[in-house]
Amino acid sequence: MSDKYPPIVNGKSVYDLESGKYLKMWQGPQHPGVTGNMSLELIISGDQIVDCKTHVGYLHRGFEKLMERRRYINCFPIVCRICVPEPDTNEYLFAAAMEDLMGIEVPERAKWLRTLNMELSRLASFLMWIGGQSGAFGHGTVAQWALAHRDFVLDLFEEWTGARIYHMYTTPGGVRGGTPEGWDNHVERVLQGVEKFLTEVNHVMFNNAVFKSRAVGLGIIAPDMIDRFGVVGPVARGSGIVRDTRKDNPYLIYDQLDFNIETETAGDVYARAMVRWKEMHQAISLIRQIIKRMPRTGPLHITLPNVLHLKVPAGETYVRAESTRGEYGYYMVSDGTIYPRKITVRGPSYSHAMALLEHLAVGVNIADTHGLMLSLHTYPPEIER
Amino acid sequence: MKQLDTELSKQFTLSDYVEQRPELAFVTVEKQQLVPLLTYLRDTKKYTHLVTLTAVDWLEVNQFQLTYLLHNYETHTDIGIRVKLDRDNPVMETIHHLWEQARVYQRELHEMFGIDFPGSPGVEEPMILEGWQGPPVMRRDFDTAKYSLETYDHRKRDTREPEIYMKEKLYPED
Amino acid sequence: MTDIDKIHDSLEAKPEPADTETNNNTEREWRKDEKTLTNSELSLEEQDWFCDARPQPVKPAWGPIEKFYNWARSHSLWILAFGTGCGAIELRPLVTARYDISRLGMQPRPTPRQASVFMIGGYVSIKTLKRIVRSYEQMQGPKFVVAVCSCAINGGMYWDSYNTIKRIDHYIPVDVYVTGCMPRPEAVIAGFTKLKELIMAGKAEGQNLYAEKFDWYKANQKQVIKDWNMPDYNW
Amino acid sequence: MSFATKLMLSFLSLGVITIWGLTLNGIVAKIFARVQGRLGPPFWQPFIDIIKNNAKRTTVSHGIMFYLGPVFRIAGGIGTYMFIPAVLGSVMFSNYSVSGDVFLVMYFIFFGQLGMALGAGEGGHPYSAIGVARGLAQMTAFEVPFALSVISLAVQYHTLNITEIVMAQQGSILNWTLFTNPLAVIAAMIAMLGMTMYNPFSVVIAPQETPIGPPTEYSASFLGLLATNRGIFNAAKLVLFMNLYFGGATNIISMLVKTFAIYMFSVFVGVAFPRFKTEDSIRFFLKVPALLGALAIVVWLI
Amino acid sequence: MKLKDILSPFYVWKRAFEKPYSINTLTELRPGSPTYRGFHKNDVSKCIGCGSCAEICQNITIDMVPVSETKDGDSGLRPRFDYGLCCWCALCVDICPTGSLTMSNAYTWVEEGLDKDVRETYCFTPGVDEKHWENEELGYHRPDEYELLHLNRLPMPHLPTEERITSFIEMVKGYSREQAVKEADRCIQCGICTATCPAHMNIPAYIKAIREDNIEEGLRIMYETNPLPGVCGRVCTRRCEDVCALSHRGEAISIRWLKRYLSDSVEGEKYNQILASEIKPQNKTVAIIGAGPGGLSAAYYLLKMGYSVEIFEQNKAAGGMLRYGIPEYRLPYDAMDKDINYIVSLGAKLHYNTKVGKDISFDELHARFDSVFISTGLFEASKLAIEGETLPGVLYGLNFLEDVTHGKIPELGKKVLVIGGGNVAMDAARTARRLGADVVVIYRRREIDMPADHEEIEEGYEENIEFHFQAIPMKIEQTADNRLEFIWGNAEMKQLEEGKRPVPVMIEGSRESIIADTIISAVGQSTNYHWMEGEAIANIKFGKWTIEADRWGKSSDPKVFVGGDIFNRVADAISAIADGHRSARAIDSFLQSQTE
Repeated sequence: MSDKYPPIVNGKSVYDLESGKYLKMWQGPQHPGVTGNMSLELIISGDQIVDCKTHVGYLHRGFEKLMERRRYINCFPIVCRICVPEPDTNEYLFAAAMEDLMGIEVPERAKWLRTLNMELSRLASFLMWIGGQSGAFGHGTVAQWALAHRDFVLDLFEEWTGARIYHMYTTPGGVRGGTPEGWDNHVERVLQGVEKFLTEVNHVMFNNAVFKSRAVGLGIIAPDMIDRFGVVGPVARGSGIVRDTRKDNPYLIYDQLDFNIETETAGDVYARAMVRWKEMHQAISLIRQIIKRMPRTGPLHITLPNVLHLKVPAGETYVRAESTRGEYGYYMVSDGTIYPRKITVRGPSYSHAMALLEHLAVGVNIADTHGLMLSLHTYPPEIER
Repeated sequence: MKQLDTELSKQFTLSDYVEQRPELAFVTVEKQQLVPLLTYLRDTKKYTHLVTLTAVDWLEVNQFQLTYLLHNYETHTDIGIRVKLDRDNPVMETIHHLWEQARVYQRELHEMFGIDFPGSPGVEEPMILEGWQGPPVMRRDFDTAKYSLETYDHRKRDTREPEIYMKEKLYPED
Repeated sequence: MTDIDKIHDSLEAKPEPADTETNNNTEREWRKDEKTLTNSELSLEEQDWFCDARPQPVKPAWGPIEKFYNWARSHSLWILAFGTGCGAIELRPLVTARYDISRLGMQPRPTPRQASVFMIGGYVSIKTLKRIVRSYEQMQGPKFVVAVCSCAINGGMYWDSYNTIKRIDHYIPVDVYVTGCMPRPEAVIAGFTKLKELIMAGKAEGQNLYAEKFDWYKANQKQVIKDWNMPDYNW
Repeated sequence: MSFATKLMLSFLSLGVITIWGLTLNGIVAKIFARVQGRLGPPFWQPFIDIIKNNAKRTTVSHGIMFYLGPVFRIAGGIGTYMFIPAVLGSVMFSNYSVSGDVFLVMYFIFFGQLGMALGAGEGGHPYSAIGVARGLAQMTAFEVPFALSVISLAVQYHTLNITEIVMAQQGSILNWTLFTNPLAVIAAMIAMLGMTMYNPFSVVIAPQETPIGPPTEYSASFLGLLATNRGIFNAAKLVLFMNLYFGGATNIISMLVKTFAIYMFSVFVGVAFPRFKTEDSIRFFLKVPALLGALAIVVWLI
Repeated sequence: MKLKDILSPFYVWKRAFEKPYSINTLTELRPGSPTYRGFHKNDVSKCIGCGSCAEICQNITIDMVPVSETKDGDSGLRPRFDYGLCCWCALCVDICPTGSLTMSNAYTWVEEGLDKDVRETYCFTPGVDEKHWENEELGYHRPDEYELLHLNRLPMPHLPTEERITSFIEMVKGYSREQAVKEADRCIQCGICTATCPAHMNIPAYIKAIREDNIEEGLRIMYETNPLPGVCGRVCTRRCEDVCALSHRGEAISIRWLKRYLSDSVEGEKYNQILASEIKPQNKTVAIIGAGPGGLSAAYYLLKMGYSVEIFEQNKAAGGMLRYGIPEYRLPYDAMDKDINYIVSLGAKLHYNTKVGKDISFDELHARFDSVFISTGLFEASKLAIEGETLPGVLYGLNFLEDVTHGKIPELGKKVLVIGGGNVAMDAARTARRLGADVVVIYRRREIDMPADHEEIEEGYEENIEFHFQAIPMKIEQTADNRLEFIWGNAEMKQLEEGKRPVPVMIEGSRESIIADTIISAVGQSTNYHWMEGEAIANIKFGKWTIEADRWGKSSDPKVFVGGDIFNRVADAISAIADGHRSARAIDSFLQSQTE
């Protein structure tokens, strides 16, 4: 078995394709199993992957460069494009970094609405993931349902913020309007649908002999790898690590909400899926709590100085939030002008899809590659930005 | 955090301590002392999580600033370690042996800023830009708008500033 | 007057840089990848590999037959499942239960050989453009391109990005555009409906246009894609 | 009956079965869609797809074997069907049933896939190669329980002629193999899941699990040919199963109903499960179904 | 492999008997939500083309293009959207100062691409190019609670009313640095004000300078077009603020107070140093008649061009109407002197107490100087033209104010009646109030028609001044106890001519009266040209009221230029300053052509 793997020299696998022992295979960027627009360069021996390299950059737009030449208010429409399926974390973090540097506090009601926004988008993002995860193992039925439910959540967003995908709701200084009338009932209806769906998923996916046979024991992340690879979020929690930014470094109003950190211990694809399934329930409960307790009146945003020539005091800061993939952070450096000096986006997909996936993929059957990839829940646009 | 800074100052040459928030501080360290400092923080001070590694281009003073952001999961505090590099010869020690994902960050920095990390696996390989032949793009002296306008086909804008337009139209002689 | 207009004006003043490539090479000697390969360095056989083989325009069949064929084509549009930009995120709702475009006889196909519609989802980076051109050339005619999102039309919000092209129709012929950021799935469906109409009317001859203006398209592609060295695809 | 008339009639029956097979595919797609919570394509969609594929203006070929692949494949499909009597007693649908045709048919089932393997190999795409490898491996695996089940039938009915097997099941519903030899039927039905390539045994043509399957490089009329074959082949297999295990059909209506019902079985399972990996499915076929098949033989031998 | 795990997945079949998720999008388009950010709409009747949408758009989506239909206070431009660039962030809607820009909930726009350049097709001017979503009611509008602009101006600290009615101390205190920066920060830099300002001051630029705390730069910018910023910063009629983009939904930027802040922030001694520029001496002389704002302005620019300038003023101090027509509580003399001193320091020779036609003849000036600039101003009060106007106790506002400036405070009595609705009337009324009288203002039209500054009227109310509107004076009679009875008739407003402002028409038979001690008439000003005698005027053509001149102030005699109130008849300082500047340039080009 051991001679199956090519020798590693200087951190690189050395293989001789001419020997006929190995076959090089590209997956992506237009492969339907790949999470979005990235590609994998796989060296396989038989059915087994002996070396894996991720290639990213297909979606690179140079956000960090573009933001250096845009005013702060003009960064706000562009940050949400950094992560397409879950834009709201970006919006919040950009606003939070700015507010931190400017030393301003947003109104209470805006905090609640921001939290609501993030939790709803968490739900949408997880629904998208569950579609991908089941699809990667060939269970199209669940994928179809999941995407439909995600769309119902997007409908809520549309009604609330005026857009399906890029909500651009969390503006620096607050939020962009309250919830429309009667919207709460729609939310409840959708949540009930999602809950029913989650029960169905439990029956159909988690208690499925075939799914179990593929997911259990696949891509095990041992607890000692967590810090070495910088693993965060549900991926880490699947390995029994009790960490959640929402609890550890509470932001917005998470310290006022009632929830627990969901974990599993096995560290395999199944455990990670289970963690996310639980977190979807958690998100639903949080949304209900927020809608019940959220203040209905009060200011929605504080008035910033004229946004056309808004200057942020010089300094640097880092703010973080828990996205569906784990810790998401913005590192912002300001030099006191109307343009940000540097904004670095720390996306969890970055370390997950590159270093971790390359490590985990070795030894995995090629048919399981995408199941493994999906279980890390990475979104390529946030890797290359 | 201040306490940590004091403690670290005994062993390392630190400067520019800034406490942004009670749980977040930034400090600058000498280039040679970075790896010992990071190792010390990781192994002794439980700053086990490398949050991010990024660079800021201070073109005016001809320096790159590398920021290593570490997180402590027990105290939930972050410390940002800044290192200043000479912009003309940006070379830095690699830390991929401390954290695996660092090699990806370093690879990106090499590509985007032209900062070299000798010994980091695959650091020379292009990561995001394929076949890019210009200067490293994230450097501030690279003007992306200019490049874009020169390289790609843009629709010619036909816009007027109200002030100038009104002058031309209403009082051209004044 | 904004900075951008100034740049624009300065560009207008000086003549069109005819040989950008040589300019760049002499001016900026930053990094030359040892793998970098320009098309001119390839042998004819290799150029064939890299899909530089010249496509030929194909005449439509005899009238009524072509009409029948067009009817079938328009009712069986297979989309290449290649999410090229953020617009791809609306492709998933489209092909799943909520919008279910399988009702229109559309379905995503995993391989360009079998697909007939290429949906460009917005902005296209240079790296992706290479794959797009390749995938487009791998598709079998008649093939259609639907470009959604404003980025595909005129660069969108990435108009000043160094890494995205600003208009897709310079590189491959586009039959239908749908604007929006994102366009809602319904708008995309409207785009497909429009495409169907065009096909039925026999107007969606992008494939032949590409073959006829092949040199122009290739020149445009080569102008922005500096490195033609595809990762070792060798089939 | 002259040879020419017979030939004509059998081609007519081939035409009917092709249309039926494709319609079945369309209906199944519709059923799939309903379970997935959507409306699904019209049931005539497979026909349009075939027309569309043949209407393609260009097609890429990688050599003579690549070209012959789909031809072999459809030859396998037609061959399979041609030796199965679709409707007992019907002149038109009796086809060329001869003695020992069970084995002939089993050979033909294999034949198409082998031809495909050659063609796809010529295509040179690693995805096809992997898909073919998976397909052949899985096929070999499901052939085991199926072959065991057929042998059990041979033992049971003392014949290798399908017509005779069908004849033996006439009279009462209780004469069906389903009731007389349930073990063999279970083994065969599980094998059928693999044969129809629905979940959980669809990894061969799975787009997500790396390869898109053998047809990766096939396009245009090649693909049209393959799609046509999918209609013929599926229907032929269903007819075979109907004949072997469900008492055959004495008129065309019962043939349609029975094949549809048998097909529904794999749909019923397919929509509920993800896919097995190849080695999992091989392991699966060689375990319970193979055991059941062997048991069926043993039971009848005793 | 547990049996449960094999059976449980068949749960999926439940869904087959439930309603599908699919919506029928294929036949009808589902409308976007009521607040959907769809395609743009622009209410062109509200749009002023300020370009803030183009300014905030990071995508260069919005081009400002000219349109044919325009209105007052409108740049004549309209935003044109390029849907090949837009990202539907709706920042343009949020910032729109007039609220004209909104979004519909339409979202489908499909174009064929093979036969045309769609980049042009996807450009459209909402409100001008007809689109099917034009009348769409729903769609994104800026939420009420959400505002990017600062619509309310920073309140200007005033002297409390009690204090101000007893003293002539300047009542407006002026902005502090923080306040000024904050107020300047509200500006969106559209520049519509620049066009409206008679002097075309570069208002956005100096507001920007204030925002960036670059006072000296701001002062330089102001002096480019206005050499009396300290004066204008106090008493300008500020037409700029009327058209300010922010005034459409909120309050205009306090442009006047910001100007005042700028000039107040620099000490007079530093002017020379800050505004120092290279002056190329010219060997030509210019005479200026009248040291009012027009004359001073012309003098300043001529001096900067290097000419030697002599000003002839009939009063004993410079400033003209600024000094003698505007009471001290609005324009303190030292603020005015600061501006004037700087001009004098540049080398202007001022001849005080020198009335042309009496002390020196116009002929002499004409002969002695290379060019003459006349800006004598409207120094005569118009007559009421009613019975009893000549009774003692009936004063003219202009003379009254002048007397107060000279310190000759007339005996007003307890009750004062002011007739007229202009600034002079208000000044007279408030001055009288400060002198201790009860004041009633009588005006022919309605309050909204009053030409006086709105603020002045409001402050008048604060100072307990009574107003009577729609009152047409009939006659003044002397009462038995030596007081004056003013008799007027009520009027109603009638629209006599379409497009003009309504005219007051007396209601038949109405007659009311009021008894006062003093009546101040302030119904207008005029001038005369009796002082212009001699041969030199042979070439000058006189109109009914004015000397005929082109827009540069150049009369039919190439040497003679006119400016100020006598020329533009607008009777405000900024117009006179603008005239002075314009004529200075005309004089310059005339003299240059002479040299060649």
